[in-house]
Amino acid sequence: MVHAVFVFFAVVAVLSAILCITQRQPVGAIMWLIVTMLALSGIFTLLGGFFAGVMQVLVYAGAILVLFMFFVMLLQLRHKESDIRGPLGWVLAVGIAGALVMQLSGVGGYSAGRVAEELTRAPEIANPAFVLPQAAEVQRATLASGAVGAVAAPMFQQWLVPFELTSLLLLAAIVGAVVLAKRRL
Amino acid sequence: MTEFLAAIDFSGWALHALVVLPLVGALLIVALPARWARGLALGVTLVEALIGLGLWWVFDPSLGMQLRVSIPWIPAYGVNYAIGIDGLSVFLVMLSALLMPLCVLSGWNYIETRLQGYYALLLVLLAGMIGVFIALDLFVFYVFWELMLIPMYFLIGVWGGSNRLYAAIKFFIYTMAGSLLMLVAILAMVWHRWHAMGTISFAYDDLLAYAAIGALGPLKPWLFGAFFLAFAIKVPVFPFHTWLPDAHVEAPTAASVLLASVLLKMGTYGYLRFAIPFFPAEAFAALTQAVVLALAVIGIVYGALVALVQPDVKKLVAYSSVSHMGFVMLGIWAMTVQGIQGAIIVMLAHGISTGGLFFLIGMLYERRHTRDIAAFGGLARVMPAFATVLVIVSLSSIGVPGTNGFVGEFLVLIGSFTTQPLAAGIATTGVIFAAAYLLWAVQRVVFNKLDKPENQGLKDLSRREWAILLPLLAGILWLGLYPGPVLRRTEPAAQAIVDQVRRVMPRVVPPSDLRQN
Amino acid sequence: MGSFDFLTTLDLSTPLGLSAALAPELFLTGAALIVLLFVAWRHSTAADTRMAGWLTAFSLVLGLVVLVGMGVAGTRAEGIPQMMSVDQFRWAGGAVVLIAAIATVLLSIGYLEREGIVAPEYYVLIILAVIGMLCMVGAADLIVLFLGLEIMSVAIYVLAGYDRQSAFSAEAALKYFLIGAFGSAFLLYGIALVYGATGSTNLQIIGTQLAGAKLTTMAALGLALLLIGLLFKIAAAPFHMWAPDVYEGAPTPITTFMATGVKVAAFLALVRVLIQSFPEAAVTWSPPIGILAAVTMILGNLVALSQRSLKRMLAYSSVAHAGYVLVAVRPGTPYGVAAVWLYLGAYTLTSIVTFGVLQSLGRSGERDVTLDRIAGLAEERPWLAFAMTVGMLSLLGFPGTFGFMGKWWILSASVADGERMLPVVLVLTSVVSAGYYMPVIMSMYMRKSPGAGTYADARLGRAGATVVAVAVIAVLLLGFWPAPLINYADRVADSLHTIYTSQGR
Amino acid sequence: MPVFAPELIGPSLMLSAVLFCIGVAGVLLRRNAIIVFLCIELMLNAVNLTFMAMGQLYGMSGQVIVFFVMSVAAAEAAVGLAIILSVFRHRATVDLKHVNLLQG
Amino acid sequence: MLALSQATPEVVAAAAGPAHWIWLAVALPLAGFVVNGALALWRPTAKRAVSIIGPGVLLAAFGVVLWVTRSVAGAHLEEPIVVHLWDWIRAGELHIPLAFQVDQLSIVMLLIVTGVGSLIHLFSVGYMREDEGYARYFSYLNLFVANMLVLVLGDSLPVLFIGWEGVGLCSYLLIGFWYQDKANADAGKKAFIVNRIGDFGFLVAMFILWKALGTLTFREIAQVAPGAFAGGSAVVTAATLFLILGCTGKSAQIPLYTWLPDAMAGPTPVSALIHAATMVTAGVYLVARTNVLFALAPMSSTLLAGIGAGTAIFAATIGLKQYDIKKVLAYSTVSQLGYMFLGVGSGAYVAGIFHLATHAFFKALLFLGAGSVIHAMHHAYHATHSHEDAQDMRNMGGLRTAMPVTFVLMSLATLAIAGFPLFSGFFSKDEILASAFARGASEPVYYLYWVAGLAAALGTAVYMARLITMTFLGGNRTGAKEAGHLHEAPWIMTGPLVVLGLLSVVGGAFNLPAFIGGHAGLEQWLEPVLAPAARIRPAMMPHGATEYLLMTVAVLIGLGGLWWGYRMTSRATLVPAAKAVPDTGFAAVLNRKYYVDEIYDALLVRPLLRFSEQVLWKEADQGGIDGTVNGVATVARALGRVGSWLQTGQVGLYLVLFLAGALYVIHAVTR
Repeated sequence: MVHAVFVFFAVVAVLSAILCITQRQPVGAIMWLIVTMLALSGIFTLLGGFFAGVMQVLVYAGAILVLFMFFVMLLQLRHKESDIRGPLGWVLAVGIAGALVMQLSGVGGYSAGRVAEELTRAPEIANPAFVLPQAAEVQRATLASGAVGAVAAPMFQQWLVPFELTSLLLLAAIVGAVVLAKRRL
Repeated sequence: MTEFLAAIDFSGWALHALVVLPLVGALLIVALPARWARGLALGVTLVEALIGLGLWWVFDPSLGMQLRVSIPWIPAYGVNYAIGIDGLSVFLVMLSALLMPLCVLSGWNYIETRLQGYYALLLVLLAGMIGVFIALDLFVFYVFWELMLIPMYFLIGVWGGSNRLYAAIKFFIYTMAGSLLMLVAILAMVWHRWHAMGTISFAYDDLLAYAAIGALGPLKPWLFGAFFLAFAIKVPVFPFHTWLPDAHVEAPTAASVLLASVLLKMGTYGYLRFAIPFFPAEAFAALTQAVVLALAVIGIVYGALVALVQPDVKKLVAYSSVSHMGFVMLGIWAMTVQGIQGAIIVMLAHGISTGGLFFLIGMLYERRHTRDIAAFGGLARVMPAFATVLVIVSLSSIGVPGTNGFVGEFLVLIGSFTTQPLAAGIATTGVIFAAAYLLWAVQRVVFNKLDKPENQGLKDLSRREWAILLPLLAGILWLGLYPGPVLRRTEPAAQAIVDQVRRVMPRVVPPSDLRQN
Repeated sequence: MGSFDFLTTLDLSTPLGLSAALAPELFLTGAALIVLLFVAWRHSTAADTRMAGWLTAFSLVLGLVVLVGMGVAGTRAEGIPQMMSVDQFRWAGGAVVLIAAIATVLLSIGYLEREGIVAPEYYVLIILAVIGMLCMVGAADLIVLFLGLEIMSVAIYVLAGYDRQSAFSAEAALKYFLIGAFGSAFLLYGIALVYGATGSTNLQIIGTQLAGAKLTTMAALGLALLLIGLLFKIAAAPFHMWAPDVYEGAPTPITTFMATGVKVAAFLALVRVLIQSFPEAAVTWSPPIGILAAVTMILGNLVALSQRSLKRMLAYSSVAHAGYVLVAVRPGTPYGVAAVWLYLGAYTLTSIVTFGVLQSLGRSGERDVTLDRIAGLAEERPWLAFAMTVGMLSLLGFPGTFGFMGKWWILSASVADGERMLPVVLVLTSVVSAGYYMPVIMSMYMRKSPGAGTYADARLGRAGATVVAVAVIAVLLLGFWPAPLINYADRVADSLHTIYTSQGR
Repeated sequence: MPVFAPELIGPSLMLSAVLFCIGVAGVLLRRNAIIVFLCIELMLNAVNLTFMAMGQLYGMSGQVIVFFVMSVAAAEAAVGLAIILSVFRHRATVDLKHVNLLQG
Repeated sequence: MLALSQATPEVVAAAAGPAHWIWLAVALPLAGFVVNGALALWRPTAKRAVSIIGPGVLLAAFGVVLWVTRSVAGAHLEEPIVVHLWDWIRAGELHIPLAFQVDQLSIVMLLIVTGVGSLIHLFSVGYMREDEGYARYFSYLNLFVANMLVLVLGDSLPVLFIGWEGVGLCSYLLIGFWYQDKANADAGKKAFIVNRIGDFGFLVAMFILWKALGTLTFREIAQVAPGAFAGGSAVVTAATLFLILGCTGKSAQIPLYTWLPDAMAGPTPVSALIHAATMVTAGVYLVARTNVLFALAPMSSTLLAGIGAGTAIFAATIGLKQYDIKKVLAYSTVSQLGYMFLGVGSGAYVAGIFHLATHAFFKALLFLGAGSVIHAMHHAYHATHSHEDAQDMRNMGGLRTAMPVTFVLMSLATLAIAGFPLFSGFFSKDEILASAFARGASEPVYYLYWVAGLAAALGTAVYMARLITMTFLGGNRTGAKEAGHLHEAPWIMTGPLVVLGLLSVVGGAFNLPAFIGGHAGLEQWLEPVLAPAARIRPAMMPHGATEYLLMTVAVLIGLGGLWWGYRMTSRATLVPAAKAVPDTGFAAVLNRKYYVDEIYDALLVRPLLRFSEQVLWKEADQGGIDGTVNGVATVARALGRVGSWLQTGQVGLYLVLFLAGALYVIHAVTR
């Protein structure tokens, strides 16, 4: 069941991503990316990240991509000609991306067991449940403090500094965007 | 004299003063009004010359390296401001110091723009030159070595001739290319030693000792190659010489003089001080020695032949320098006491004679604003004194006995003939070509008919010009007729090098008792 | 110190300890907010902008004082530091970043006025960028590093496009942004994979996890992607292509900032990651870094040779210098780290000089300042020409300048590690570099100016002139007497190696 | 009901890599700056998937990091679109082919 | 500063007293050079002072030499007296003091140099008085004498070489004395450069000797060489061959003789002093000095004799067809020098030196006489503002009436050179021919040399008779107006001529052969110096009837030649140079000196210049080497441009490169 769902979402994600990058119209591309986001959000959920899945829909699909959409419309980008590159572009894009996939494909061979094995460097004692005690933690924390609470606790304790940094990042982004976008300085 | 010098503790501060004084002088020149620049420069260089002269009395050939001082500079990395002189360097230091007032005088009226810069740079150059000769720490050596490039670059580039920009940058980049490789080699030695011995030191003695124990192993040929290249460009050894004619032609008189008289010597000095003592086995490996000797001999003949057909008198002298420096290389690589002594004398003699030629050409240029040989002719009629001096200096450059040129070339050739008869034999033909190119040039400048109207009103030497030339003439005759005191002071150093090479490479330096009698 | 131990040995698990450890960043955040408030209040006249600039400079100086104070006190952390390191490396790196930032701000004051850019938010962004850089330099955690990099990048993207009158500036921003975001994605992916391979993003824990074994597939991929992300910021070839365009298009003070601050932060972050997390993997990362170093030096120097615009030439030269520093990164030894820091310091000071002088010579971005346009500068503006000369010689690595000392230590580190080819490539490409540095001097001193008064209006403003003068003096002084700095550099390097030196190669 | 599906780690990582590379391909394929940026967002998302997948084994950190990445994406989006806008103001196009004032 | 060599016998001690003042003989002319030189630069009009100082210092030097000679003559030195002045060069085992050696050979040379030199200086006072370079002239001449004295006094090869080069230098300066005429300057330069070729040989010879023997002083060479070298060994042969090269340069022998005829461009007294009496004989002197080496290298000796014989006949034939009076004498000098080399090559060193001395007398006389003639001719043409050639014999004729003293003296010299019995040349030339003939017994090639020598003697007699005939006999061809202006020279010029004439006639008395009642004074005098060679390869002399026969043949040939020359010339229809038709056929070849100059020029000089300019400079230096240097820069720049061209400003391309780098890094790290 889980596998079937995963495969479904994965296929949707990949197909919609491919359609996104090959769609001539910017609006279409954004729409296809939203589909990808949704599929990913499903996979996040499958992987135990309920809150992350929701945020994925809210932030990415709901905010960021809508911003893109808005922007495309603002600029009224209606290409007479396609912005997709010619044959050489295709060859390069497919070739390079393909080569990159080949290089990265090593990650596909990982399982919990292999991770545990590589962490301990002792195959015989590498029981994932023993080596990776945190794995069950996600479930337990989610059950104990809810999907949001489970994320909130580490975020404001262990990850406080990065969290505060995000605020600075957003401040920088706001200031920057305002400066660049406002009509008069 | 000796008592007086001892009374003022001359040997304690002489070397420091030689480096610091010009730098201070340069700062003063920049800081004070431009109209004082000439006078200040002359004053400083005269004092400098006096100090340089004083070395004659305090230098004791039996002591080896002396007047040593070592002041920590970058202690963490074993860099000390270590200086000292020995038989190899003392006369080069003196030559630098003594030539300098003459150089200042040479541009007395001719240099009209940016006086402060000109004289300040000359003084900085002086400090750099002396620094190179007295440095006993490879870091210090390298710093001085490179430091000289800048003043020379400016002297050529700002006060030079029409094609000065090209010449200046060519000089700069070419020289720098060699020296940077040397820098890598220095570092490789230092850090190799660090791996083996755990301490970092750039001191000459330490590195010499380390090189001598043979720990550098397979690295040595590369290190030697780097040193060789750096010095070969500076000398310049054929075929690394093409920067020289350009630089000489474009440089103002003083820079030409210093370039020929002092800067070129740094290359050969480098061989004697660093490359050969560090890597005797590599320097005198059969193939290396053969190649170097071949290059030296080619340089001698080639330089002379090309000089023969130069239309530009400065270029002619530049190529003659290639030829002369070939003699120095020959003398060094023959590895006999006579050869090395000869090499040192050729260095000094070339410094005086070629310097003199450049001064004379400069005087002509000031009058006529051309260096084209064809533009002159018959000058002896209007400038008899000039002609006389030109002939004398040319003769010394040709190596007529009784002048400085002969003593050096004779020693080089006789020394190299004992070990390298073929090379020495071919090199000896250089004496024919030297006569050919210089006398032909002299003839076309001062003899023949005085047929160019613009030459007819030329003034003969002024008192200032006599002041420049007289010391040189004295030097020419003194070294030519009575070189004994100089040879006596350099002999232990030359002997030490030969002995050192003999220990490592007995093949190269056969013991003298093998001779038939 | 005694009773003040709690201030010098910090327990990062306590709020006080954490706050103390983050003191410089917190201080600067406060400063950023104050400046922001000031800007919100007064932002319509040139005087307001100037005021904001001075305020920023003042806060940055104070920040520097805090940082240096912590450095002098030798502040350390108890145990393995979380999120932020507390070591000499951070203070030393932060100091360089802050010096670059202060110089940038002081140079900007005159520049913004001249170009008529009235938008004091500029300074807020600079402070934020500095905070980002400090986070990169001090990060003990890859996420902090990433966020720091992003803060810095976002601010710099905007600053690069800050001159809204200029299409070049906008284009620079766009190029920088697109490629930068692309590079960030690689960096992030690398972090993800390293996290996947080790279960942590803490640099030292990663290091512990990876110690003693060959890199696993995932860790290796993670390292590779991390390298790509950081090498991009460093502008190492072939990830450098954006740099010349962006450097050229950005307002000149921002170019200065990119060449100095950004590069320093990225390099130090790279060094920290490599040394703390991947010390044993040096066998893996050294060769590609060496090769990229060589390619960078060759490419940067050769292409710089064919540039007409000084600004673009300096941009390529900046690429080349990244190559030099990579040579010192390659060995991964304390000497190498010391050399990296020293050289970055030298390059920063020198760049302040060169870009500062460049800034004084041109208009609207200085794109049109060519060799011909500085002919005869020395006659009319001797001090400007002198400063530029010192800068060029220092970039060239000429003895008597700090640049020489830097290059000397890079070569030392490389040679000491038994490297042969890289030092040779370094010096040979340095020779090539003389082919474009020396003509600058040549043009200023050896050519005639097109007419009297050509350079009468070249000005830096008092603040800028002071900065350049101080930098020139520093370059010369440290060139002759680098001993104290070198001793300190050793301490800096040791602080990074403290944990792993026993296991080092 | 939260699912613990460690067997999905490999496929998830692979999917993540594939999506990342599709993003790369998109970046290479498109000239429209907005779409290029869109593809970069896709790459960030792909990375998020890796964090999520590994977070399964290592605890909540993975999810926390995903939030940071989202905020980074948001910040970049804000600034990036503003930059594209300012280019558009100058050039009236966002086609990267025409963004080549700076070259050489 | 002065120190006598130690360990000399007591007899020497007495002689050494004056001998150690011999440096004065060098110093005096040197001082003269300095003073005259200074005057030339700053007071060129002070001719009276120059007239006193110039010849004065030389006469003083002559006095010193006489004084030394007197003291040495009584001492019968077996060893030379060495006057050590100072250490000159000292490096390792090489030790060359600047030292003079006084012995019998150097005394002979000293006497000739200072004696003849003094006469020529006196003559010059008259000859050069009107020249504006008067002071300069005397300073050069003084310098020459000083150098020549160093040459003959030097106790080692390097010290000799100082003088050797010094005289070459003075020769250069004096040939080009009237430098305003390019031809003169060219001639001077040519002399110096050709001499340098010889010097190359000299230098190499020194190197070989130093390498083989470890010494360069003559005394030690004489002591060491017989032990160090086997007779005819390769090393000593090589050394002597290179010495021969040096000698051919300095003494104008084949193949390096070409400079000497050109050297006639200098003032005539210079030709007399340098290019006849002294400098050009330095080669002969050198061979005599190093006699032990040549004795050890019979092959070299034979070659040397061959060169001498060949040059003698070769130059004599050229002399037959020259019209310039000085050119005739120049070729005559070359020819006579050939004789000397034939002599020393045959091992008859005494004969060589003897001929050197007699030649110095009569050739100096001939030159000075010619100078006197030219002086007169010049005045005549000057007076009429004519631009005819004052040296062309076709413009002379019948001068015996105008210049009787000169005529008589030159006729005497002609008899001497032609070997007229009992004149000086007769004895010296005869001795050379005799020794060559005698050598033929053991080495048959010497017979050939002897024949060549005889032929040269014939030639000599012919061209000398021709010279006298064309110049002094017959009718005058100078020109109607000019003839009245021809006068005998003043006493200051004729005076020295008279002295030389006397010496030319009686010079033979110094070495009268025993068979006519002489006691071979020179031979005994030089015996200690030549002993080393005599022990190894003694000179050979015919005896008894053979000797008389040879003498008779020589005399007949000489007399026949004179007669033939006179007949041939006086019969010829002589016309002034301006109207003369050019020679044709072999005469033209002779007139053009066998085209040797042209051949050298075409085969050596011009190819070398062309090669240097076109190949070495333009092609190799500028094109090849500098081209490479600049090429590296160009390539770097071009590569830079390629890189710059890659930087298209297209983000797409940047990304592609980015990814290429990324692929590489991933590959390298995960490998």
